[in-house]
Amino acid sequence: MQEVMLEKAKELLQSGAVDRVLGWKAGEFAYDITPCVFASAQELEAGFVYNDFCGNNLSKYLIKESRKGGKVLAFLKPCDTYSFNQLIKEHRIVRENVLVVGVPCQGMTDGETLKAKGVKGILGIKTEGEDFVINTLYGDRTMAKKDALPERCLSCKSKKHVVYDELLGQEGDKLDSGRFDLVNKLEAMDPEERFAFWRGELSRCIRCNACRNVCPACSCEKCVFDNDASGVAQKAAADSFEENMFHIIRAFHVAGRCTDCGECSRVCPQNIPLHLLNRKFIKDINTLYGDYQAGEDTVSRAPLTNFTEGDAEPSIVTKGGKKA
Amino acid sequence: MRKIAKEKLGALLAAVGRDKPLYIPALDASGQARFTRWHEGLEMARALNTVRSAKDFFFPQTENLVDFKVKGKQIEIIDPRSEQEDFVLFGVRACDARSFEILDKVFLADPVDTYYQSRREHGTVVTLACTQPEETCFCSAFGIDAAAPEGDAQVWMDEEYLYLSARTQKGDKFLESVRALAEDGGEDAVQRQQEETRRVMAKTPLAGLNLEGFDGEHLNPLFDSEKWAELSQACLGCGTCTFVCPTCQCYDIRDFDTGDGVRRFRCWDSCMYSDFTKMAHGNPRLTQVERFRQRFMHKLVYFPANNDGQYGCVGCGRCLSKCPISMNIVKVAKELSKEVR
Amino acid sequence: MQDVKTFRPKIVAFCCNWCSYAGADLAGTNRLNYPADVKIIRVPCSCRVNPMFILRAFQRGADGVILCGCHPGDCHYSTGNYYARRRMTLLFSMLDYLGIEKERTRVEWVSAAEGAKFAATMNEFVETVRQLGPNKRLEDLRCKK
Amino acid sequence: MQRIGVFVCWCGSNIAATVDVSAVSEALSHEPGVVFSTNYQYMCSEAGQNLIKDAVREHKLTGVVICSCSPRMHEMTFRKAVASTGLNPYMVEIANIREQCSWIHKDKAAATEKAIILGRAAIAKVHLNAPLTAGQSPVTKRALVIGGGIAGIQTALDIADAGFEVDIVEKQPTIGGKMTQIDKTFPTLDCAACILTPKMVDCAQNEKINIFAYSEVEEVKGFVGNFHVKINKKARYVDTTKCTGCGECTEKCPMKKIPNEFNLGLDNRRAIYIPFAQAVPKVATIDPDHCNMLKNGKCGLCAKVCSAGAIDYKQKDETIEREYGAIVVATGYNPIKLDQYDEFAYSQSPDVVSSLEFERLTNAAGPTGGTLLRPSDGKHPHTLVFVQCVGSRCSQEGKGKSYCSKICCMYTAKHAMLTREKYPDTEVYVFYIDVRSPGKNYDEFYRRAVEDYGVHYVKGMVGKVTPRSDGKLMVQASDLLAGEQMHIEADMVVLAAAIEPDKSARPLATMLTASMDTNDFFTEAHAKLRPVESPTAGIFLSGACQGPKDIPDTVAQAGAAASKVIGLLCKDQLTCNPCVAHADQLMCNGCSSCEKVCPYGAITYEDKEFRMPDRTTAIRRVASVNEAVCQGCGACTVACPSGAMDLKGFSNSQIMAEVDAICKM
Repeated sequence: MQEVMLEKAKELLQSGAVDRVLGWKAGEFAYDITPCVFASAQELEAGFVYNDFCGNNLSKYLIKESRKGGKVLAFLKPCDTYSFNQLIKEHRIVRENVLVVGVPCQGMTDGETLKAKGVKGILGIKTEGEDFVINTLYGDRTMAKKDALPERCLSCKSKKHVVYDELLGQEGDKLDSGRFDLVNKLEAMDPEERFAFWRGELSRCIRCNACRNVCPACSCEKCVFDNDASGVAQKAAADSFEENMFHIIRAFHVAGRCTDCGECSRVCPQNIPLHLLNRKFIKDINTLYGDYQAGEDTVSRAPLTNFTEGDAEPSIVTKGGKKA
Repeated sequence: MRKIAKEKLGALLAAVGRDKPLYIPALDASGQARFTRWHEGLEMARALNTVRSAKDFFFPQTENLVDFKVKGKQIEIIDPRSEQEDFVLFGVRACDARSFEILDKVFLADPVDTYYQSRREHGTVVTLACTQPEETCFCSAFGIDAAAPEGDAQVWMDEEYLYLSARTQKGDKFLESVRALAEDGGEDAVQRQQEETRRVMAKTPLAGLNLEGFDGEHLNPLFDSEKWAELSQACLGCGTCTFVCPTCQCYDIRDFDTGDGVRRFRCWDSCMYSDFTKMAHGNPRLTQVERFRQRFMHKLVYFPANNDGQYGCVGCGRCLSKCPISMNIVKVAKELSKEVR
Repeated sequence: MQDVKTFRPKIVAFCCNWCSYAGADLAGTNRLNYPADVKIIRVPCSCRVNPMFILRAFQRGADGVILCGCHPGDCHYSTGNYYARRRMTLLFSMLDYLGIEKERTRVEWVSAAEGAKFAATMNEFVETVRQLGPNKRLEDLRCKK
Repeated sequence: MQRIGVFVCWCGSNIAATVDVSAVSEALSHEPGVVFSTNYQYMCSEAGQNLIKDAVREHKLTGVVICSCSPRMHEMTFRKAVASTGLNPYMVEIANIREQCSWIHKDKAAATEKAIILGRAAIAKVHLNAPLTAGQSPVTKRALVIGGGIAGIQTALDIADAGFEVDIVEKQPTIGGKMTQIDKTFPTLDCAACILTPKMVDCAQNEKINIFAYSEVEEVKGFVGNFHVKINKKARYVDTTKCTGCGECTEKCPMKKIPNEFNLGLDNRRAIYIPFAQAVPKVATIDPDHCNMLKNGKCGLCAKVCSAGAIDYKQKDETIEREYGAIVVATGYNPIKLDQYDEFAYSQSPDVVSSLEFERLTNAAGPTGGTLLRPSDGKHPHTLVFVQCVGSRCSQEGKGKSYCSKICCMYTAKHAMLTREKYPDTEVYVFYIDVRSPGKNYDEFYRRAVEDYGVHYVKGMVGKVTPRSDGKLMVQASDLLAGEQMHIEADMVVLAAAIEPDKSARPLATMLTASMDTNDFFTEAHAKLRPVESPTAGIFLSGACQGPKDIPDTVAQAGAAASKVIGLLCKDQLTCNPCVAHADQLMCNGCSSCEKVCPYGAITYEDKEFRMPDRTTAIRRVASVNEAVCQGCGACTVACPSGAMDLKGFSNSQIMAEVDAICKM
């Protein structure tokens, strides 16, 4: 696929159809890939890469890239296209300045995920069939690709692109991969257990803002938490309350807008499963207000800017009824 | 040199942790290591390093500086500090141990930061030599020997024994507190382990990282390099690199309205943040390129220029593993070295 | 830990100007008792209440927060309470998901004619929160006396 | 720092009996910013107000907190008092220590403590108050009425009668609407044309009224008092200033087989036509879909016969731009399509007709000249079956309407009665779920149909209508009261089709940013108290576009809408509510969330150039609030994730300051 994409990018650059290419650039190791805007064939030749480690969602970069003038080619994975659409809906990306080329994705892993599986001192990674052969300082190791996937990819909602101008490779399908299983599990706990669980998770937060800054839905010109005039600005979680506050409000602000790309959890240096907060909102919205997938289209009304006269009352929560 | 049988590790920790706070690397719920207050039964993590560095214990992320209590139209000023108690940090790696030297140069230089100073004075750092470095390790680029960590006391561990050696008076006191468990000897085993570690270390991909030319002499060409724009292009402006960094020492002082007064506290700041060093007139570094440049220029140029060539980095590799977009000091150094060689 | 019997919870009640605030006034006019623990904040509409205000109240020491607005369909601004209803439903569900006592938050629709309902709701809510005891799960220790 | 004065009212003993007012004024005097604090028997009395005014002047107060009764009671009083000293009236906050404190608590200590806290909250808020000034916007003294049926006609006449200019936009070639097609009107049975056509003529002759027939609204911009509307006047290919309506052209036109809409396709018209004799304006229109000259350039007969030389094949659509102060929606209704009702054989037999078709079949100006004849063979029908609630009160999704169409019971009674009166030899059956006849003289009317005219009313539904080869319609039905099946050999079946809003209503609502319900009826600002106003300021509702209505209700509502419009147009300036939303454009993302929840369409977006923090300039899409339209609900402030949208007078920081003050004790 990398070769096909590279050819496509060079061809479009050469023909003048696009001025820049948004893609991924190889790093020092096999896995440390950086989003990159390439301006020439030479740059592409030197560093363009597309492999199992291109997890970064590129859509958010298009907020700025699409306003720079000229046309940018953006390679988007299925889940990136949801974010892209959502940003189009919110008038954040100038659509006509972007040429979207959909690229297939079989799930993306990263160095952290491999290390969590006990791999140490990674020197090189090769793909052999459905396996990774990992060369390390301490010998070779083989790992099935599917075992190397992070949770967000194991519970992928769709391998289908919701928007593209051109598509490379086979189009995939929407999936039913049980992405609410972990939410269900948490819901089934006692409130005390849940409290202990989330307190444990959120207490690790170092307020680095990686989750917020990577999030395509968190695209505010200025975040309320950075704005001293907002009265709720906080630079560090100086009290456990602020950990809760930040993550509750962040999840609330992206509720109905979060496409569930899972970037928040990927980038969290403390491995807090932040996407489970967003998924809770998605699940609640689906059960209470009807199935809604943010980013699936560019026109539908988001659940929190919509209502029906017969909506559930907030007491549905207080009365403790498990929602169907 | 003293040695303690490995099965007595629990007893060793208990001997220290019984009467003063002892912090050891332990796995958190997500399976990553962090320095955790020891309690009976807490197991020491075998991970190479903690996610958060050991600097937390001397320079915590948030620290209360002063309280103002408001009663009607009266204001009372309260120093919130209580007596600092002695504590022990056990299992600090060579890189983090070196980071204290760097932090000391900032906080203990005149005017002395008394909050930091008090913690430094009361903290005993017991280091643990590395045996299995990661590909992200590049402490050797800064002259750090992962096999011979600094600190008040040093510990090497193999399958049978822990080997201990004191480097300072605090280290002596630490060894004294575990005297009953220890016996003499172990120099040979330590030496064997060190050789092996150094051998592996030499094979790590970043072992040859060359920082030649990163100094005050080359400040201008480095500062003016056109590479910064490209390097910072994908930077999200988050604070991950700075917050996991053992040497980042910038902080902000903020006021929190408690309802009946104000709590003035400091908290880590990040040069990657858009409001970093924002003053009444505005922000001196308005773009992410400038802020990004600041971080690396500080570590690789300004700091050594002001501190006898000592870099503001210890090569722990945390930012390499944690940066959401995998941009880091190694990539920056490699790219920019072209400007000075 | 405070005794359940002597514990006096702090309750913040956000009331929309057109229905519930008037309902609260009517409760007063009819001299209908409810505990002094309840303090009302007047907002133009239930849709003005930002989830941040609710968290803020807990941070600052509230033990329970209640939002009162016009009955669905009767909003002075025609649709405000419909949005408030969705927002609060989701917020409360999230608080519950985080293990924070769901009984500490409540939404009640109180019309300008329902002084009795206002008083009864407040009595009931104060009692519920009193039984729960002080808010510990969403407090900010810096704001404690 | 504000200089705040605190004024604690005793309200005689209403407050003072339960709240220690001196303790309250004493405690509040120590609050930051408070420079004066006192208590007095009746703050609202003249002496009390003077006390406040004097204190404002003497202590140079910048903020005033009054601890008294509910702000719903005396907020205006105190604001006016303060304003008279030159201080901005919005620098006043009230702590409600009567209705929400002294009157509900018995324990004086607890009530006093609470009063102090409420006072502190008000002080905390006033610290953040800013002077607010109500904006003014001018009013264009002309109204637009969209829809020229009886609703639009009545509204226009009433507005014109008050001396204001009013334009009617009607998409058909003539005004008059549905009422022109109706034969008689219930419950008095006067002829529809007799009461409607004079009003149509009045419209045409009234110099304040301007009729844009055969026209549609294309674009609406602006806001209350200042709407800017584009109207597309479709080409008639006839110069209306020359056409005399003589009808010569319509006689000569060779295209004879075009279904006549006015008679619902029960007969034909020509390609050039005048809908009916009393049409207003009475001018011919060429139907471009059927005119040979327009389609193929061959014919031109009408131009040849027109002695006035009015025919203009080159005529083009024309866009008219006009300014209005108010807009009235009167887009009316249509009967639903009956294609989905195969069980009644509507599409199989021409003798199964809708009620509106039946109106035409009994109308003297209709295709049969008013003689009731079966469409299939032109014979006189003997047995008629009327079926009610066809598509109304229907729970089946996608098929009918969940609501009651309201008018069918009465017109069916009328049809049944008129049939029996004119043709006593007929048998007339009416099948119904319930007969709904509330309204003056309505039930009497229905009972006359049953009792005096011998109409067979059967409670029950018709299950199936089967056309038989001999032309009879076999009606299979159940009589619920008798509990038996019925089989009727009918000659005609008349279906009372549900009514629905005109299809043009939905796009129009979008243009007007007026809200609609799920059935596409326009929603009123308040179901009980503001039934003829849309929530969008300056948009008014007349007739069935708001919900099913009969003629008397429509005319009543039309008049009510007119009176609201007159009330608006009488003003030279509109004073806005100063407590409105405001967007901090530097922080605005332009994401449109706020716009989506605004019930008034007060938020618009513009692309504006900004100097960005990184020294670049960028064109950004940002929200701006039209203060003349915003009503200050605050829905947008919560929809806005960046906090760019805030509400004056109830700002985020003000509300949080109140929260803090209340919680800190």
